[in-house]
Amino acid sequence: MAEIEQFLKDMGGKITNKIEKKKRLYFNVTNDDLQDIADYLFNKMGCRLSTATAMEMYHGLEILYHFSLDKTGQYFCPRIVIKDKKNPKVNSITSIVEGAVWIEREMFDLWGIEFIGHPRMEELLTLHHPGTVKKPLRFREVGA
Amino acid sequence: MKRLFIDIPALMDSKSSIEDIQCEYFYHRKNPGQFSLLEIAEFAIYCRQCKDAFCVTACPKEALERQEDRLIKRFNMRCVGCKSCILACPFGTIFPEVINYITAKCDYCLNQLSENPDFEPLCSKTAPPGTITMKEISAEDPDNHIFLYGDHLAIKSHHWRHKEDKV
Amino acid sequence: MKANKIPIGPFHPLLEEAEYFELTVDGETVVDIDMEIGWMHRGHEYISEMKTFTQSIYLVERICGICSTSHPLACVHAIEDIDNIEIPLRARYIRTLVGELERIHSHLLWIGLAGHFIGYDTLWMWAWKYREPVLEMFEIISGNRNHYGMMRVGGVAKDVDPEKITELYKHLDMIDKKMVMVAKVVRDDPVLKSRLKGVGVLTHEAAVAYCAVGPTSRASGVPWDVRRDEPTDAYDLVDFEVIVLPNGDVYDKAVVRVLEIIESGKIIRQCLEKLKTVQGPIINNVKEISPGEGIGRYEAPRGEVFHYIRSDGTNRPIRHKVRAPSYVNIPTFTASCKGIPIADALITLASVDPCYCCTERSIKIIDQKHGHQQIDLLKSSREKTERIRREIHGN
Amino acid sequence: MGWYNKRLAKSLWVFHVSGSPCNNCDIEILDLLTPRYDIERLGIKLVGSVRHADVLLVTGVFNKKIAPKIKKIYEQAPKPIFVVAIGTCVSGGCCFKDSYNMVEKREEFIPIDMYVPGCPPKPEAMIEAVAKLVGVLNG
Amino acid sequence: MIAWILFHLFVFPGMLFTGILGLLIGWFDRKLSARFQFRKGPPLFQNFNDFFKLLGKETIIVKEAVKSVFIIAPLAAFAVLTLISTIIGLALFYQRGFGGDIIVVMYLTMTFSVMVILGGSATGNVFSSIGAGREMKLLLADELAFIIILLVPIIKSGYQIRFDQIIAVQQASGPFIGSASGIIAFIIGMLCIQAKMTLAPFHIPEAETEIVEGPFMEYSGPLLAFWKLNHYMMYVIFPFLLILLFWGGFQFQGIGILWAVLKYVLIVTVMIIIKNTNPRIRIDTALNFFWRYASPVAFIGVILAVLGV
Ligand code: SF4
Ligand code: SF4
Ligand code: SF4
Ligand code: SF4
Ligand code: SF4
Ligand code: SF4
Ligand code: SF4
Ligand code: SF4
Repeated sequence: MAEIEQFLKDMGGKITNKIEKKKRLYFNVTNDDLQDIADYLFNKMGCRLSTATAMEMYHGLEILYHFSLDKTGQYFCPRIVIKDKKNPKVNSITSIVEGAVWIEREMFDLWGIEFIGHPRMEELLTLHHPGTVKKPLRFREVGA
Repeated sequence: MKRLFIDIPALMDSKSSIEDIQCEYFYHRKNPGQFSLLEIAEFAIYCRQCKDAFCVTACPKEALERQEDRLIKRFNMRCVGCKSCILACPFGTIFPEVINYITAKCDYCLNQLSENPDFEPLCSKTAPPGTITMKEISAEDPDNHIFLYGDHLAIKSHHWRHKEDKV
Repeated sequence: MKANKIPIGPFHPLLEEAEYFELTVDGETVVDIDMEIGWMHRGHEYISEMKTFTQSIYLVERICGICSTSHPLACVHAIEDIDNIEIPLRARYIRTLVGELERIHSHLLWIGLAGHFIGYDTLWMWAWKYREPVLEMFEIISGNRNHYGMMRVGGVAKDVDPEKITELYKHLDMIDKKMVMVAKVVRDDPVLKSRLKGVGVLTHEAAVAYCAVGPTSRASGVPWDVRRDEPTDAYDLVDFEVIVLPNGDVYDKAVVRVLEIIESGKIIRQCLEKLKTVQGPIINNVKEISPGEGIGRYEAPRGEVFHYIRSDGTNRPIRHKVRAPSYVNIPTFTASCKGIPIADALITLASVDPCYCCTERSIKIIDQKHGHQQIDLLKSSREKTERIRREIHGN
Repeated sequence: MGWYNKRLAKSLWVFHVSGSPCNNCDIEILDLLTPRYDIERLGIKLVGSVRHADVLLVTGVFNKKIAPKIKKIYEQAPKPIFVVAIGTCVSGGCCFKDSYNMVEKREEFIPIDMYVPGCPPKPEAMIEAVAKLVGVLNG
Repeated sequence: MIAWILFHLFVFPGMLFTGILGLLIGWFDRKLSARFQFRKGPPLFQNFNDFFKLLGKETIIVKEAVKSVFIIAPLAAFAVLTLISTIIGLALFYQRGFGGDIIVVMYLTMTFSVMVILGGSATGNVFSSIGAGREMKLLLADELAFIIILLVPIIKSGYQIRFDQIIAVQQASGPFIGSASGIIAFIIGMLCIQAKMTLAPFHIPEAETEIVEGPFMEYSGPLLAFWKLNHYMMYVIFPFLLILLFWGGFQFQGIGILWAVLKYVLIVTVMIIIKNTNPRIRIDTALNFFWRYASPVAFIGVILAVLGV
């Protein structure tokens, strides 16, 4: 796969824990490199941001971005690990990908992850919620 | 080597419910990983390894299969939790509460251990003291009824083969 | 002001999902739009993580009644992606068959509603009338009109018998003819054309920036279709064309949809033809899902449905992420609605097919100059059609 | 009230309330109005204002955001009013009952007189429900 | 005497007769409309059931509403319609009238529209207010044309402003509809009626799917029942008025009865057909239509009438 090789050549220094599967590439990046990677994937390679998945793992919160290279059906999935579960903060990629606005707002709503540099960091699903909800919706403290 | 040690008789005797034991992985909280450990223990230690296994024949979904190491294994994508196998087993070795429809797996908290060798898993913290612990066990100790299963699990129980002097 | 509180949003005569749009207008022009969602949030992802994989498939089916086979399909694709599970050939054809039938039913539903929104009720009645045989075909295949429950990890749940196939052919022949008619109406009707052409343009750049999917982006010249780009099921075994149009206006979106209906008809024919000859099992019995992560997607009528599933080796996912197409398509309103007249706002909102009923028909409008007021979007939309109709037909 | 109930039975005006459904029940309700099932034969009419309604057709598992709105809708309806729950969602929560965003007792927000189970119920089932309601009203 | 007046007012041809006939003809309307949409339509006594059911329902008076107006409007409208129907009915069935009754009827119809406007705006609901506003504009639109065409039978009957005289003249020398001016006035009259009854294409104030039944949105129970009844009573009043003014009234001997029924049903059918084959138009189109075209044409009718054609 020429795209993957090219990508690894250009960005190889910034990624760790690479897992390669058929048409899927998962790898870890750091918060500081995230925007570079997103910029490369979105603007240089012409990927589309399918969505981003936040999940709670034993070691903290994880955000997995799914960039789809539609020409070949290849997926690039940069993963960010946030150790600080109490007060998670990540750089926003909305300045690079316009379509990430809702995706990041939803993560804020469900997991309480704050995106630095997001133009409108407020709830998406529970905005103007009439009742009282325990926010963030999905986050459970481990060991509770 | 550090292994997860389960003292099954003590666990069964303790008054607290087995359901109260929690697992480090929150997403499977309602059905923590110990069940999968107990299931392994059942099939590895109590099971008589019948030649023509009743449980395997009874299973309507072909979920039970004998592995190459002769142990029975349950494939949980097939099992529908009907518990026919429990009824079928003439030795009563399969406990109903252990064969779950929705299963969870214990990974012996290897991830956490790799980061912190002194890590104490949540199951060990929430279980009755001494029944589940993460401790150094180097070899099997049949006289004290401690048997190993795989690399990371140690079980304290009465092994039927040991009782009948077959090991 | 009390106007904000009118339950026109969530509860409207012709069945609505609750969704709330807020347009800011300057005179007659829309300058900004804001959307509020969350009335339908049921926590699917969370529930799915407490269910087994097999149960999850039926759960995601109930995300929505209109894409009710796209979500299960994407979900099983994701599970199969973890272990690269092979699917029997016959099952692949059946999956494609059901998926394409759903596309026809969903697009027809949309065409009908779009017609209704611009005051073209004949089109509405027509489209909905021809939707009924499609539902009947579903009933023949799966036994249910709406939630089919056909998908399983590794295959499908029910087979399509030979006698069913003959009956399906009968229905298909009938639909096919009507579809050509509907397509002709949508493409050639002068009123419809001048009503929709140049309205609510979503430029190519905006479609890319907002990561729009499906007909919404294909009408803007973004040539992506999951069916072709990552062929799963039988899509690499059948011939079909991906419809791409350049302009990005509502008219193109409508045309993309009608042409897709005709393509779907072709695919269904090919599948039925193959089902007559291809024999074999319909499900590959899966024992276990190993730990790992998988991504599954499917080109739903509205665009790419995306499912991400992470497994830890048990029989249930530890993370299940769902992204419906409308979720990325709805934010494109910000781009396509700015600067258009109010009369066009409704049809522009409807043009991405935000799940049939997501779009509100009356919307709170904040006029920057004149303060709050309520304007009837459906009405102004219909009036414009009327005006054009008069211009064309001469009074 | 027998005479009055008979009148009521012949003239049920329905209003559709959707509380986080999956749309399918709603589509099937609309199907009732189309030529194929045509429930106007039975005097049933879909009205646009809750003030005119005799029957509220409720669908969906109410999520926490929409439930208060549904309560308000019910309060706005003139009594006597019947509430018919369409779909398994309202009666049992369907597969959503474990969610964190669901209200636990839907009956707290809207008293339900009749349940039509099914996911979604067939239009025929809904017609039967109406017939039952008519039967009850007729004594 | 008093008893007779009461009888006329409340039983025949006033309240009871008009109400019942209206509800029946309302069923006819719904049935025919259903057939247009390939449906079966409601059963015969549907409207009676609807009416009595609504009577037994709770009346909700909205907090924001002006209470007195909210309640009085439908009842006053009902009273107005009863009065109109009595006057028209007396002229039709008993050949009785009084000086200037035609002007009284004209004013009363206007009063009815005013009641709708008042009722709509009293609810304090945005959609109702929009509906009321539209009703007002519609009144502005159709009223002039309506008044002008009323002049035609007056002129043709030798400047009589009494219904009984108008009928008498027509029975003596043939209905006015036979003349050029009469037919023009009749057609414009049909259109005005369509607008006055807010039927398609002029159902702008009640646009059901748009503004949720317009002025009547917040009404419930008995008050709504009266609005519905009012609506159906108009199905009787206006066709009767047209028959009276242009079509020579009713004769009740022999074949005349059949002919009378036929005339009535014909007019109603035409109304329903117009209603079902036309889309809704915009309020300014309606204004435009009535002021630009209908009124001048009606005026030509008047001139023709003066010329005796
Ligand atoms: S060792 Fe860790 S993974 Fe296993 S049961 Fe205990 S807490 Fe859970
Ligand atoms: S419980 Fe599972 S393994 Fe046991 S018999 Fe039933 S399906 Fe088979
Ligand atoms: S519960 Fe499952 S396994 Fe049991 S009978 Fe039903 S479908 Fe079969
Ligand atoms: S559970 Fe009862 S009914 Fe079912 S197979 Fe066993 S004995 Fe028969
Ligand atoms: S029947 Fe019981 S003892 Fe025999 S193999 Fe099965 S579980 Fe073991
Ligand atoms: S995109 Fe719309 S129609 Fe499709 S599943 Fe989602 S909500 Fe339903
Ligand atoms: S079986 Fe069907 S109706 Fe019942 S909970 Fe599951 S999805 Fe809902
Ligand atoms: S009952 Fe089923 S079809 Fe109806 S809304 Fe609920 S999930 Fe959808």
